[in-house]
Amino acid sequence: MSLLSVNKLSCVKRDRILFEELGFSMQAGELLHVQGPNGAGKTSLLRLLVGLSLPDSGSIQWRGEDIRRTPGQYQSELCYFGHKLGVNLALNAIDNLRFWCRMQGLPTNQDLYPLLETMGLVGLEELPAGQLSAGQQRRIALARFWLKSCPLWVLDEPFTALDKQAVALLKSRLAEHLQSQGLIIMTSHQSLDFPLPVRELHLEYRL
Amino acid sequence: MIARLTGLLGREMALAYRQKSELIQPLIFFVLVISLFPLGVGPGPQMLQKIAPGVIWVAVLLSSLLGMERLFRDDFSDGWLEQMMLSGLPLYAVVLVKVTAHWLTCVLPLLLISPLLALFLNLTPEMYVALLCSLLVGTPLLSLVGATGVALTLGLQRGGVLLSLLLLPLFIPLLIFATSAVDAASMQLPYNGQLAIIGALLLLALALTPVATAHALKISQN
Amino acid sequence: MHFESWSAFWAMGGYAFYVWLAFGVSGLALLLLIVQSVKARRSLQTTWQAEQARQQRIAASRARQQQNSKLAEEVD
Amino acid sequence: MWKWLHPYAKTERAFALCSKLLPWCWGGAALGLAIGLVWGLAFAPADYQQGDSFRIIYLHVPSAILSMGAYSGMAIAAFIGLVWQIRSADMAVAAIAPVGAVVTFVALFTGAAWGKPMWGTWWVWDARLTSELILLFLYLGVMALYQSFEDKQQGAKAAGILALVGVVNLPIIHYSVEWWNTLHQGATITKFGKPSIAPEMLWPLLISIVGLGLLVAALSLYRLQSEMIRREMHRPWVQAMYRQQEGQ
Repeated sequence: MSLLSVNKLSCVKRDRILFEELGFSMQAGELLHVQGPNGAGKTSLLRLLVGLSLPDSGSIQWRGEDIRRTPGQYQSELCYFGHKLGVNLALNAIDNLRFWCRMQGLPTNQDLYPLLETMGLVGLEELPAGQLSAGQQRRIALARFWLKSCPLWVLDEPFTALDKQAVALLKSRLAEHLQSQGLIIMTSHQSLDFPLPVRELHLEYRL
Repeated sequence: MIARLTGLLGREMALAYRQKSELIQPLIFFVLVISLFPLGVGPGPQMLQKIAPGVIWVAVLLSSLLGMERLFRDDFSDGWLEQMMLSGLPLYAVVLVKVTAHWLTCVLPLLLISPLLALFLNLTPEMYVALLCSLLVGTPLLSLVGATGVALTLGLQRGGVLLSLLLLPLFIPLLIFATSAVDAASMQLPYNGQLAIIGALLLLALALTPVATAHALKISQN
Repeated sequence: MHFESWSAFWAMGGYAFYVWLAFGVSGLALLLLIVQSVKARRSLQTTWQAEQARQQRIAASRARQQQNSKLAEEVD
Repeated sequence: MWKWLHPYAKTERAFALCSKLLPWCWGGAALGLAIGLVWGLAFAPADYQQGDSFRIIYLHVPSAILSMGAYSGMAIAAFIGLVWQIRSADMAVAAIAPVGAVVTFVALFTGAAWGKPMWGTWWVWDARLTSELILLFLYLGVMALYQSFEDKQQGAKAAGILALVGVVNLPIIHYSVEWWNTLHQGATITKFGKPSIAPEMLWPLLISIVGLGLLVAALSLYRLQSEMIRREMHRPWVQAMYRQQEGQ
């Protein structure tokens, strides 16, 4: 049985139809790579999928149940990385992650320094995030995928502003997640040269 | 769930501590506005005492509007709001936590410097007690209704002036009852009636505005 | 008719200024609202026409692009 | 409720319904206002205290009633839009607000013009005028909020929530202002006397209320239609309608 299924989804933004009657379903261990030109509705699709915005018609089902019925349950099983990072610029990396963990109900007594070291943020743990570079801020936000273990990952353009090292790190993490029967939906303008099977979904720019 | 919500509250407090100067500005504005009135209408103690309740409450309304945008603006622009909405916590509870934090960090200081105003505007002790009571019951109402206004103007680039336009008419009943409570105290009359009405309004707002705010936040994400 | 003559009617028992001011301004306000509504509806049609022209431009540009790529293929 | 509303959830159907209702509303409005106002201005007897200045009542009371009525209509539309997610209901909020604002302005202006001969001043902080003024602010808030949004769909939803918050607040504002007014009674000079109104005076008043009500309905429906066209300009039904109009 498919974990996530999308039926006849359509999205209208400012009277422009982004996509109509979109449908697909995903099983555990699959990666869906959403592609398309700028303005085709990739971000809108991801925001619909996590339940941040509501579709004009159609439904999204997680484990056979409409996500609007039990949003809390669904959202506790997903981790979202969007255009806006959710990293407060006045707080430092440690605080940003610790408060996120507390909000998610994850254990907060774990030591975050080793994780930040793997993220390449050694020595920058206690600087306000506003003083870090764009790529470093994104690394703070991406560290969430090491903290929360949940089946569905949704990532919107995770590779932008990251250096090669960070891209490789993230890719290996994504591969790890797929192997442990996780589910990934992501957008990226880069092609994913991935050792694992990747499903692709193309969105056209419609007028 | 309680632990998760107190975690959120802790974050707000930590943020407020980091951004102390931003919190102090509305406070200075408040004292400034109050001290303009004696300069404008003359320093006669009788006159000041007569206008004091209205002046203080109008100043409270205006200065609370200044800090109101802090409620959700940063969270909206840096994406924390999205993360909160996807945390699985009920959104109205999150809103309540945010409002509580806002009241503690932005409004409580106003209450703390109110003795100063009692001196400035020549309030009698009875009037001061009444003022303090009305502020205690009335300002949470301000924060609750204000949160709805802020959430409604979130998607807009410049919501500042619009926010005051939306909110000030809604604050009129509060202004009327609160000032009349202080007025009554100045005439040595009982003022529990006014306070009870403000309390009832507070309860109504407590029941309704978190839901409205949560809904407005959802719209801002569309 | 309550009034004895037209002039008495216009005089409104001495309150002419207030009565006719109230009615005049109110009528004007409602009339302006009607005019504004009708104008807005008219301007929608022009917007629609502009939109049609835009769609045609897009279609034309698409056709040109396709033709160009075909030509390029033929050259190859 | 849902079963009855459902067919009109489609904007196209709602548009057709508006088209059907509109001629009746315009006609009724013209007829009602003409009869009511002419009767009130020329044929009704003068008030024994206020003389002929009381004839302003034939505009003031209808507009005051309808300013509240339009606000409730707007709030009901907002509620329907919120609960049942019907697009046309959201649009109705944006369509009614300017109409309501103008009617509120009329109520305020006629109140002031009536107040001058009665109280000797244009503006008195009388309970009714004050609540009308606050009502105008509420309308302006809804309009300003809607105007500020680039995305009109989002704007209409936000305006709807504001309208609902306002409608909960409206009775509170009304009673608080009335209470405040009695508290500061010394400041105001007189209130409108409320003698039992004679039937010859009442009938034209009722007719003008109906007439103005129909005018408000007609204007709201007309603006609602414009709103529907604006928001669904790319939908086939608008295309077909305009093509047909151009073909003629």
